[in-house]
Amino acid sequence: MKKFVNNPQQFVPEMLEGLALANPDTLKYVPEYNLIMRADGPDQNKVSIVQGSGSGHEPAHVMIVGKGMLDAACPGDVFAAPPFDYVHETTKLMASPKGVLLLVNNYTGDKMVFEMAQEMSAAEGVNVKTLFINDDVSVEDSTYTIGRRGVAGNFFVIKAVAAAAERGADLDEVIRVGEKVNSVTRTMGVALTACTPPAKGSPLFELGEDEIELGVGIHGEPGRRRAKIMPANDIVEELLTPIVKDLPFSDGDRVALMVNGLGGTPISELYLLYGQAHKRLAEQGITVGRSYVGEYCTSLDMAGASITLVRLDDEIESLLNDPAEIPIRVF
Amino acid sequence: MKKFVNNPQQFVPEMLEGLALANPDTLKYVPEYNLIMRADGPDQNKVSIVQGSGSGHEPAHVMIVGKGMLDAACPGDVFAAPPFDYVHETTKLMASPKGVLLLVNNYTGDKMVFEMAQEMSAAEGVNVKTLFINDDVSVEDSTYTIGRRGVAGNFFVIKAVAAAAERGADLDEVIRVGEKVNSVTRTMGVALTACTPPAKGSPLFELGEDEIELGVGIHGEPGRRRAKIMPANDIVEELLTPIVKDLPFSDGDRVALMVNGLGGTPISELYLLYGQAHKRLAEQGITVGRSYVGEYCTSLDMAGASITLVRLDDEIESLLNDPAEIPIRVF
Amino acid sequence: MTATNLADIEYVVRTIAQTAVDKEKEFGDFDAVVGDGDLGYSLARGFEKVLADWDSYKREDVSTFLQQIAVTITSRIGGSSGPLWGTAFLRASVTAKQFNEITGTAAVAMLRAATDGIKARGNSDLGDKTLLDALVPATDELERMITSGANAADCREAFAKSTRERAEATSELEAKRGRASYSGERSIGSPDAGALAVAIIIERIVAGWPER
Amino acid sequence: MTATNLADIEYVVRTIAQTAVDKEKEFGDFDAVVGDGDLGYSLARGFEKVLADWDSYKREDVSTFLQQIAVTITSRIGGSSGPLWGTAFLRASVTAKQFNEITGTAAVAMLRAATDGIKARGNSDLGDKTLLDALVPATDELERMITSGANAADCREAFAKSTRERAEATSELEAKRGRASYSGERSIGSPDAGALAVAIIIERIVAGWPER
Ligand SMILES: Nc1ncnc2c1ncn2[C@@H]1O[C@H](COP(=O)(O)OP(=O)(O)O)[C@@H](O)[C@H]1O
Ligand SMILES: Nc1ncnc2c1ncn2[C@@H]1O[C@H](COP(=O)(O)OP(=O)(O)O)[C@@H](O)[C@H]1O
Ligand SMILES: [Mg+2]
Ligand SMILES: [Mg+2]
Ligand SMILES: [Mg+2]
Ligand SMILES: [Mg+2]
Repeated sequence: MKKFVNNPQQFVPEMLEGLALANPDTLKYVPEYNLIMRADGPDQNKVSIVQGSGSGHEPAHVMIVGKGMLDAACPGDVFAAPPFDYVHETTKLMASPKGVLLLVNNYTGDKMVFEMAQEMSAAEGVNVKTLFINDDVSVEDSTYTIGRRGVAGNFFVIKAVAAAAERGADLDEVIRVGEKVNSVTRTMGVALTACTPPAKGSPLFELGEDEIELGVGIHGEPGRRRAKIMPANDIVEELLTPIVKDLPFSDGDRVALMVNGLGGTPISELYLLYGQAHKRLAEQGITVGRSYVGEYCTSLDMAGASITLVRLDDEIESLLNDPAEIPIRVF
Repeated sequence: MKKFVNNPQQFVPEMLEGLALANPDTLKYVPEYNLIMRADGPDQNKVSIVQGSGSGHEPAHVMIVGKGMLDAACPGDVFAAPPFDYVHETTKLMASPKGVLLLVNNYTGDKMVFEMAQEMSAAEGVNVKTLFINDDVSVEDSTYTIGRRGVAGNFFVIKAVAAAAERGADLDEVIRVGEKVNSVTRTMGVALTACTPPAKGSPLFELGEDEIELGVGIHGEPGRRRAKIMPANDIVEELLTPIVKDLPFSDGDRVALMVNGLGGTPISELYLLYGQAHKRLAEQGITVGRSYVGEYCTSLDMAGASITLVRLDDEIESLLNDPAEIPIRVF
Repeated sequence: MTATNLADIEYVVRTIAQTAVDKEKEFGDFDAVVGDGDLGYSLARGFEKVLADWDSYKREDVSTFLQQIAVTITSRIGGSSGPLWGTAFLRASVTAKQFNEITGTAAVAMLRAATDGIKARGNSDLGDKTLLDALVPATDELERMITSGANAADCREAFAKSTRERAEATSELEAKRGRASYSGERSIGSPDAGALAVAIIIERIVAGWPER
Repeated sequence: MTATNLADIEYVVRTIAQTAVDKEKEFGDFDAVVGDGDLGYSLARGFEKVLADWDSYKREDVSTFLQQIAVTITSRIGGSSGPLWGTAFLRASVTAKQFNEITGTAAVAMLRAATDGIKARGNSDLGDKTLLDALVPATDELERMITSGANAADCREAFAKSTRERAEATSELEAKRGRASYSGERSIGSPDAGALAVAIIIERIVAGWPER
């Protein structure tokens, strides 16, 4: 394994320490609970928005804490839901009179731990609710499974609920907004290579020299099927078709289109994918109203990408358009 | 090779088309010359700032065109300086009464072509000058070579001259600012893996399973020396020491610190490097006034990073602090 | 309840913890086959803490002891394993209260409480390709042996053997819970990581029992 | 100046162009050893355009013909090769004006003009490990052969052989120009990509000469 890492067990804490050092005015790092929170938080006049998840998806979610986005992020170790204590303490710390919303991607471990923390904190008098995000169309939703995963589409839910909270909405209204955005958001991803968790030191799965994994998850979980490498335009088709069919998106829809890099793919390739997706949607009468190209929710160093569509209406578009200040500074 | 690519010869044009489709209100793409320019440009009331270079360094430079940054970017194919025509036509198109500044990283090919285009356009009556950027400390500057390379530190020169131009400075003043920033900017990089140009289809050089390349260039050129993979903190030391010695930076200096990803390294690792660099500088009495962590100037899909230091003074800091609007939208 | 009982429980917990720490890499590799590879890391970090805090745990009785272990596990283990293993230890602790002595029958009751807790917490059941598919039938086997009057050593051996067999047999199942579940049909053909981990732990407990 | 002269020049240019297109991958690989791997791509894209525009070039005389090639090359080839090769063709074109017929002596003069142009444009000289280190001594050799009265075929063979030898011999040099120069001492041991490319092109020209 060749990575910038000292002791793999200190990988997440050292990253978080760097993040806090780079953003001394805006972020606070609480090492005991891996917690990254706004330096001026919690704001007593708004609902606190907290996202929990495993690490390894950066910039999600520790790097999108800031005014107009998350009030705190509560990460576990790489690909592992945070332990109960971390979530519980974070929830109590972020408690504001208007309440706390815990945003969680829909995975077994995360679901259990956040539900436990929510119950426990609520019993202790905190006004706290959880919202599960499940935008991944590559997983068949069925009563036999825990259901769809939350992947890169969670950014849209975060942005919208954060904007609503910033505008002063109460907890129930914030949840209504979040559920609404989640219900019109669909994502599918593809891996060109496997990722290597620092503590494991070797790739999480094997992909042949000419193989790709369609429908891959953001933890290196296998996807729908393996395929041979194909031209970029065909890959766009493989991702876009199930997404469009699923909601379904249709002629006349106005959408946000995100092409998200999984960590090892350069942004040049992401824009190439974006161009084709944009044109294919236009051919189906679907207009891109807002575009997002870059890394939002990654899977360590995995080469690959995901495409997300969100069906816009005036309310959602206006919320997405609100200002936000986060550490991913460009200039 | 597993990449998101259709025809490798169309890689750059397809990326640029995607970029323009994603930013219809702000960017214009002129396919004949690979040109990306501000949709509302050229602004007749300011010096036009144009950066040329090979492609493969995205977001540099096509994705940093926008108000407060570049007026246009003039990219060649992957790792190749743009042909003369592209630069010549771009220069003419960007001509404003206040003049055009061509920013160029100091490489043989780029230097020749931009000097030719500058001469030719000047002969045709355009008020145009060139400024060469050479921040890479890993190359020994000597009369026997073309001298140091321009690498990720060019972002600081771009930002400063763009801010000066936006404030109304004339061409000579803009150049004074650019030369000043270039003179206090130092960078050094390290590669963990080689990059794969789409048209080549295989890695540009071979690095063993446990080898890294210290002082690597942004075109996969070899660096100062090969070394065995080492802990992240030791790598920071290998990069920081020659940088600090070179200017030199010293006790009491206030600096901008950039940790730039080379394309294949996740931002989590960049923040880990940042934390260590920040602390090591603090130990030497060097204060980080501004921090930059992410991808600024990449080398396709190369895993690796570079560290840049800029010695700040009030003028530079104020210019770096000016607003800028570029396509790298986060939210 | 006797001090000897507590010593046995301490031996069991200590062996679980030590195995989780020793086998971090192996458990992680099991989980990487169709899951996300963090099982070894998560268990090791939690049980490392159990070992570090070992001397500070109160030892009034088996229940109190186990309850503190449950707290450490729940608060320190990430991923699915934290809530699942934490709940298992908590339920075992509660059940231990009903017994003056930790007999074979008590052990069976505690194991049942633990697996019922995992089912409740994980919204899961037999056939979902989890550690339940090893631990539940192995507990049945242990109970059968005890009821049949077999000697303690034979009961333990049978328990370990059954856990191992049932863990291996999860190969045939399709994962319905945890990160492995996204592999769908492709999870068939390799055993569940959690089940294998439990089998290895129980084998160690049984193997070391005579010299505990 | 005779039409036959132009036909010969057309043959030479066409062979250069075709070789650059055919050998794209090989030239790129040469450049990847210590450079940045774009040489093949750059030359192929430019000379592809030369072939595409082939019929549209004016053919008044050798100089006019070469001048148009120079324009295509300069405007279409990226990297260092565009300015260098464009300048070379331009200088050869200007020199061609001095001759009524493209004799061996004229060819030598044009080659000298081309390499002088490259030196001026590239701020480079012999010993910098560039195509100059193959082309300049090979031109000297060609001139020597012509002066010594050797027949045309022998002159050509000697020219090709010398280019190849000198190209290979650049292995011993340390690169001082182009992207390869950043490799410093490590560029020693492998030949210069541009020099090798020139050798291969000239070998092709010479080999095909009898059937041109
Ligand atoms: N809902 C569940 N119920 C019971 N056991 C489960 C459940 N989910 C996962 N497991 C067990 O946990 C193991 C994985 O644990 P771990 O790697 O910590 O969780 P995650 O799947 O969240 O990465 C699986 O191999 C399985 O035995
Ligand atoms: N300054 C120069 N003078 C003469 N020849 C040069 C010079 N720089 C590069 N070359 C030649 O060009 C070749 C590389 O061309 P190319 O790959 O297009 O340029 P770059 O080095 O900019 O990538 C080298 O192998 C060398 O023969
Ligand atoms: Mg996990
Ligand atoms: Mg080049
Ligand atoms: Mg797991
Ligand atoms: Mg080159």
